[in-house]
Amino acid sequence: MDFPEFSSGIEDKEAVVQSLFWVGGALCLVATILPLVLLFRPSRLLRQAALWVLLAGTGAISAAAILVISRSLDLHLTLLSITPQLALSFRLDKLSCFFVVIIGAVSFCAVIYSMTYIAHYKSERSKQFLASGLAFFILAMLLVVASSTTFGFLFFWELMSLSSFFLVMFDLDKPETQKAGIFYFSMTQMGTIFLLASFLLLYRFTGSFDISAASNIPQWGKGLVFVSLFIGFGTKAGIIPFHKWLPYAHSASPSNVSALMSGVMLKVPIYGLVRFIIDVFRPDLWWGIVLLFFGSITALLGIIYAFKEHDLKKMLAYCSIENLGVIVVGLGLYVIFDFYGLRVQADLCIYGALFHTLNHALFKSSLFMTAGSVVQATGTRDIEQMGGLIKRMPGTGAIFLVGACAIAALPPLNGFASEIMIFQAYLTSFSLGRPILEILLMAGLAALALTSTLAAACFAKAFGIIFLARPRSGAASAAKEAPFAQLLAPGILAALCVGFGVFSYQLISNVKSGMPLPDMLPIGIIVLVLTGVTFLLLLLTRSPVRKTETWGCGIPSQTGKMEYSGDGFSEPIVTVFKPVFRTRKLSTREFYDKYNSIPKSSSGEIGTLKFFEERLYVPIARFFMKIAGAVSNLHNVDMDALILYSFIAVVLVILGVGWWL
Amino acid sequence: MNWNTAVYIVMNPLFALVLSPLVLGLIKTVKARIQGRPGPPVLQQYYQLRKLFHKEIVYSEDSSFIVRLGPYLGIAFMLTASLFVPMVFIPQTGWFGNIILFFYLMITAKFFMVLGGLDAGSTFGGMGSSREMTVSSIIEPVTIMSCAALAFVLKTTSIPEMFRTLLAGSIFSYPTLILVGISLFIILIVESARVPVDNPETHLELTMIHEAMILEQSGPKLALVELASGVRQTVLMALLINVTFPWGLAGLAGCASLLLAAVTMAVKMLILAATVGLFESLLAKIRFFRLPDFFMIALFLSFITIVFELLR
Amino acid sequence: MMNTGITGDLIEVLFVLILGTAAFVITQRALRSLFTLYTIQSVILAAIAVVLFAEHRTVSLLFIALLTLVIKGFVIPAFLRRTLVVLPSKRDIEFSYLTPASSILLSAVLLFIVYTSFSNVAEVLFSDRLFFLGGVIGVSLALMGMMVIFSRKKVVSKIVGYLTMENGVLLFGLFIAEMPFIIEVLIVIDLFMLIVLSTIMAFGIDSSIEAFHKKLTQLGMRFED
Amino acid sequence: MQTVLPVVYAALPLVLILIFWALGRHGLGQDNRFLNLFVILQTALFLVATTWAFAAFKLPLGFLHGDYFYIDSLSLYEILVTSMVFLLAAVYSRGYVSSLVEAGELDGSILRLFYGFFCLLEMVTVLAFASNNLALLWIFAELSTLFSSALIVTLKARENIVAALKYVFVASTAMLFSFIGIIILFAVSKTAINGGSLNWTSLFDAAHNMDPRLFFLAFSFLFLGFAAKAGVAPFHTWVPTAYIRAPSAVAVVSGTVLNLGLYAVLRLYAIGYAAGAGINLRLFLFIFGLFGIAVAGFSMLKRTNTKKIIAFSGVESAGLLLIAFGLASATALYWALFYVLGYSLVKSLLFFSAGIFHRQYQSNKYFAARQALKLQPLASWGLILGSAAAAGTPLFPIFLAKWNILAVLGEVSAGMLGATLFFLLPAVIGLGYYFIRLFRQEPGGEIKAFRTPLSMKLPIIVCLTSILLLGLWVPGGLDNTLGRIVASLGF
Repeated sequence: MDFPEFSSGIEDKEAVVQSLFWVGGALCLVATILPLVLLFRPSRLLRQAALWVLLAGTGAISAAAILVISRSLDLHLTLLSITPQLALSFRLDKLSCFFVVIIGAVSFCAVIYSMTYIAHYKSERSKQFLASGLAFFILAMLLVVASSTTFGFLFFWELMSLSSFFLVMFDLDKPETQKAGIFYFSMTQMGTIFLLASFLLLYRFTGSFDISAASNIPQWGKGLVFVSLFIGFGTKAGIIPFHKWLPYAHSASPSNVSALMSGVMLKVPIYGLVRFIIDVFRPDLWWGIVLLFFGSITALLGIIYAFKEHDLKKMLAYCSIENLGVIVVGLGLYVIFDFYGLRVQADLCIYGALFHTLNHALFKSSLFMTAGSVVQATGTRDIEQMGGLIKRMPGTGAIFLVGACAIAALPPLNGFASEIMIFQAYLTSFSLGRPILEILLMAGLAALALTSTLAAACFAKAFGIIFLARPRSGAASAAKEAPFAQLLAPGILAALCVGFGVFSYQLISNVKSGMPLPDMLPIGIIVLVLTGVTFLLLLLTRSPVRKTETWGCGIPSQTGKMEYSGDGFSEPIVTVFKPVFRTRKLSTREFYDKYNSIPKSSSGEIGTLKFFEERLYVPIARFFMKIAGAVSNLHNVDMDALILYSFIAVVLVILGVGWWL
Repeated sequence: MNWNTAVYIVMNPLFALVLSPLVLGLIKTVKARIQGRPGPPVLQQYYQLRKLFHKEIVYSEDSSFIVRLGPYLGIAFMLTASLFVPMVFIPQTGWFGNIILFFYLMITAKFFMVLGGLDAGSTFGGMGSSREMTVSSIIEPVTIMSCAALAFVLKTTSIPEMFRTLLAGSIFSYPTLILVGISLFIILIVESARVPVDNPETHLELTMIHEAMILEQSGPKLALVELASGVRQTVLMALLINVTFPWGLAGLAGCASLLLAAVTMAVKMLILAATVGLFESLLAKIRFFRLPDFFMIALFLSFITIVFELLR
Repeated sequence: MMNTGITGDLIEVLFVLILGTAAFVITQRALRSLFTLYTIQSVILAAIAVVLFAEHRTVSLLFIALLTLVIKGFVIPAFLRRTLVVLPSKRDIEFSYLTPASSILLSAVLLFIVYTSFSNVAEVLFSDRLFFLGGVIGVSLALMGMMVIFSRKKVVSKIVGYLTMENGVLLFGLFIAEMPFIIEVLIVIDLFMLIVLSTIMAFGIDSSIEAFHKKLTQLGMRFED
Repeated sequence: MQTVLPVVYAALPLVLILIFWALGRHGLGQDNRFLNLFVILQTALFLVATTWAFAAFKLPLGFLHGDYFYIDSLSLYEILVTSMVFLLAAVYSRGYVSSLVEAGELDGSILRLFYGFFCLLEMVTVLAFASNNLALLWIFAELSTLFSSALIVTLKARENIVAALKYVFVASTAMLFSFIGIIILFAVSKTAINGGSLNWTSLFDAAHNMDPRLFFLAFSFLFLGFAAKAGVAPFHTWVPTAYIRAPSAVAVVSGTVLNLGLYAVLRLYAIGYAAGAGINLRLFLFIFGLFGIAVAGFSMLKRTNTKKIIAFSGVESAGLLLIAFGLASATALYWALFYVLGYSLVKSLLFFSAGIFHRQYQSNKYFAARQALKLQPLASWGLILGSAAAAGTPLFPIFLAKWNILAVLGEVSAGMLGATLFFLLPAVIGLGYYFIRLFRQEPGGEIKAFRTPLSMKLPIIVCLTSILLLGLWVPGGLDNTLGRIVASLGF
């Protein structure tokens, strides 16, 4: 492929973008098929080749998207027209390309990571499937955000869901996979049904499957479509109360997949929300309030749950829920401010939300990758079994630390750079002039503030318990550093985290100038200089250094068991948030006699009440299963009953028809 | 960057750095006097630091680079944060001063302290870190709410801008600031680990938060940590002072006015330090899990401020 | 036109008789009498066709009467009786869902339901009141046959229920429109095959597979040939 | 040239029956591979003749003056689907029936009977589609009940007899009401056509002269019977029992019988629409369609038997198709017909795979299927992809059809759309729930793998390939045909 000079006309650039896009897509497809070619004689060579092809593919598509963004292009492409109305068409504009870049870049790193990560699976055939599934999943995600029709959107959306479902189910041997699979499948399908409903409603009102065609819709229809879209996208994005699948699915799947799911797949519904709610429609005020409300709840509860979790990957998953909540808060605020014409604040929010989307993709996938390496090295996901890993896996530890700082919204990293935009918008909302709404906003602000420091606490705990102090188990003390590719991939992402943080002001100004944001670059420089200066000054004191055992109140040799545990660390906050972590006590006693005086046996159980699971999901599922049981029982009968059903139906039809006539 | 800014960048942190041991010393003296003891000399903290800088550094065998790096980062972030609160004069350029960034820089410093506490594997460190993080988490909504209250009252999110606005008006034009002031005072108490939230004097297991966390630090590293806490306290005090009583702050940098402003600030600071000492002596330590109730007062006041401001 | 005159009265009498046989089919427990009742019902049906022929002079009616008489009056009952030889029990005493008395009551209700349902279109669809009555009784008879199917336990009695339904359909056909004769023939052939098959299968239910095959041999019916 | 069709469709099976009869009980008469060859020959000839008819003849074709047999695009399309499925099932039987005989589940002496009924079933189904006369269609539909229940009884188990009896009784009692409907329709046609007629062509031409109210009455009776054939709830009750008892090859071909019922409903609906009874009929179909989807969906949540869940999925699609017919829109009908093709392939795929599972584990229960992915990878992926396709996942044809049908439904009534989607959800989740449990069984000990013969794999591969193709590409010929059918039905 020859690259024409970029200085030439816009058509040439479009041609370049187009060919890059197609080539990238084709490469991804090739990477899907390649590992499966010799399924019955799995070959490592083919698999590696497929991963390299995939790397090239994601690279090409990302390049195309970057070109679109930098040159402000707006392309319409069509892949395939199944029928004239049902076309798989794509639109590459700035918004979709922004998400394409996120997906492409993170996938790029995830593929690098997979090069060595996949190798640790035992079965050759499953390795091939993993490589192939990964490629397909990435391709599907890329095409969802590029789609320009609701048909194409749902088409690839479903493919994305399905391929990720297979990837979640990948470790079939593990018992928890079943639960994860069932949760994931059911919730995803529910989400899809809602999306389908909203797309078809849109079609009803506009007569077109084009995404951008939804202009003149009656008010009630608009509201209905919004609610439906919100539930559909919210389910995929893990908005509480539709979030329960997320921790299960993320922890059950292979780590390269969870990095992609958490880092990237969760961004696809965000794209949907932004595209439909903000680009396509003119939103109403209450949309913003709904988004704000659910976003705040999601952010807060997400991080509170994350804090208690000691399954590493589940913790990261809950943390994703939190971050998605923050993004949704940004979108909600945008809607509110936009409604009242506060341009600056609205821009802050929308760009903040989008920037946070990017940032979360970067640090969360980096974290998941390093977590994957840790899990691979220690063979457990329980952080209480870890500890002291930073001395055994220094690279992984350092990268995790950067990711942790970023996700904890510490300046000058990127997590803070985007969260401050939302804070800034909150704080400057004084010109809104709607007291009641303003009070609502302040409640949201308090929740957001709490969320962001809890995130810091959460990751202080995570990093501290996983990497610091002594190993708490034999597996942890035997851990080995991950291979180079597994450091390179998260390393790139971590570097981007730092870069996007420090240069955030410059970056944002490039997109939209005049944002009231602090410049992080001098802060970074000053911190660096001050650290250096202090370091040098301290060198001057030339203090002698001695190494000795940790002081343990006189206990001579401490072991890993005596250390502060993860649960210990989180105990105070858990106590503070007692209402959230309600305990459930079950006790049953049996007696020999009817007066309940001679005990026979008793059992008791104390556990945390999984509120949403036990009070929302299980009752609903049980209700449906009850109906299903009743309906099924109607079928488990002898022939007489079957004829009776027919008889009743016939009589009813005769009655009904007679009445109708 | 003009000379005005350059002077500011050098002077403001330095001012905080130099003044903070004095403030700490004064609080101790006040408390001692109220308890009927003569107490240490007011300058004791300076001696303490000098002593620490000459001692050896002891590391745990289990610790990693975190505990070594933490104090540097802590002091660096703290000093950077101190740039955000003009203590002597208000500089002209505005790339620093964002109130949210200010508080987050302080959290960053704390974050590395907390990691340092966990690094050695000591139970004390873990406990201290855990509690520190808990307290700082639940105070954060209060802090941000106070920021919002300030922003709502003064219509800006930049701290120097706020001060400038305040200097132009009088306290009577912003009566609600008194409420914010109380909030900020509570935040100050919390952030500088004072009674009733924490007890800086003891290393008792039941009360300790901050002191337990830095138990494994020693020698010059401990000095850095102490300095960082001192700076944190000073900066927060400066914020409180300038929000409620900004007069004396120099608008422009001139040698004479600078000197005057510095002295004024120091005096105000010492008065506040005495108040803090008094306050500490009057209250008993609150049970750890009662702390949220205490913070609620601050949150409520900030909230009331905002509501007032909205209805005005 | 038929309301006056002897044919009209005759047909009304036959209607009553048909309903009577249906009621007995619902309640009768002895299988042999059940078959006899069916035979009587079929003969009455043939008689109705003949009476109608007397009035209309349509030759196909006569053929229908003949066909009904031969197939339903002789061949099928004979076949059924032959199967009775190998059945262990000659009575069907169990009822499910409905007791005989409530079945009769329900039949009355059904008659009413069908009557009201069809009354809206009666003028258009039926040439006069008597024909309308015939149609209604036909549909009701079909429904009553269905009641027999679901309320009787033995497959053999279910088959009689099915046959009753079929009679109802035929009755309905007689009174609403003259069908092409060939179709009637096809239907009867189909009916016959269906009955044979389900009777064969009916034996399987009450016995083991080996006994089933043995019984089939007794009956002179083997799958193989 | 046209006479080749009746020769193939009617004469060929009869000749085969004679051959089978002549072979006798011994030797070749008990040789599955030998007998199977004839059946494959017949089914292949059916398919060739049908395809050829599509390519070479100008439709519609009339036989015996067009009064009794008449083939237009719709009939030929349905015949094509039918003969395709039969060919696949015939090939599949080659290995499958051998395995049944080896296992002793099927008596060698019954083989001739089995294949004889197989050929006859194809004959009557195809002839039913080719009938121009409603009464004739009715007869053939009855005969198809007869032959397919006979096929079910060939397996040596008492439950099979019970299942077959359920089938016969539920279907034929309902069909008797259909006959009442035929009689009423004949009476109604007399008002529009001199002397009355039951021919599709005449009825369709004279539809606008009929009284819509009376037609509605006739339709509602006619519907009862054909609904039973199509597996529409509450007359679907025979479907699950019959399907789990039937050998997989038989279950596959029974699927065409469901198409037969839907075909009749569609024809009648088209006439009713032309007669102006559209609104009433629509309500009628919507009620039954929605009820069917609901019943099937909820039933699918609680299944433990692979074949049963496939059967209920068939009931669900029958419900959806009724709704699609009721929409009376060209788009919906186009995609409904496309759905029929796609779903026939999907269901065949599922049954073929389930059949292999049954041979492997001697059970259709999900908890029996241990180490499925390792032992039977092709059948496992057949089930996985087949169930994904049945659930309406993209890349497979049902997604396209569902999307379009529901889009039209949304235009007609948002409430109806919501209700349909609500009831579709348990069906999809039921499928997922079932197969997740099936494939996540504890591995257990060593299990001896069933060596799947090529003849059982081939149909699966063909089905998979064709549904993947149809999911992305509507071939020009198919598009043309569907368009023509829709136009010919007057929508």
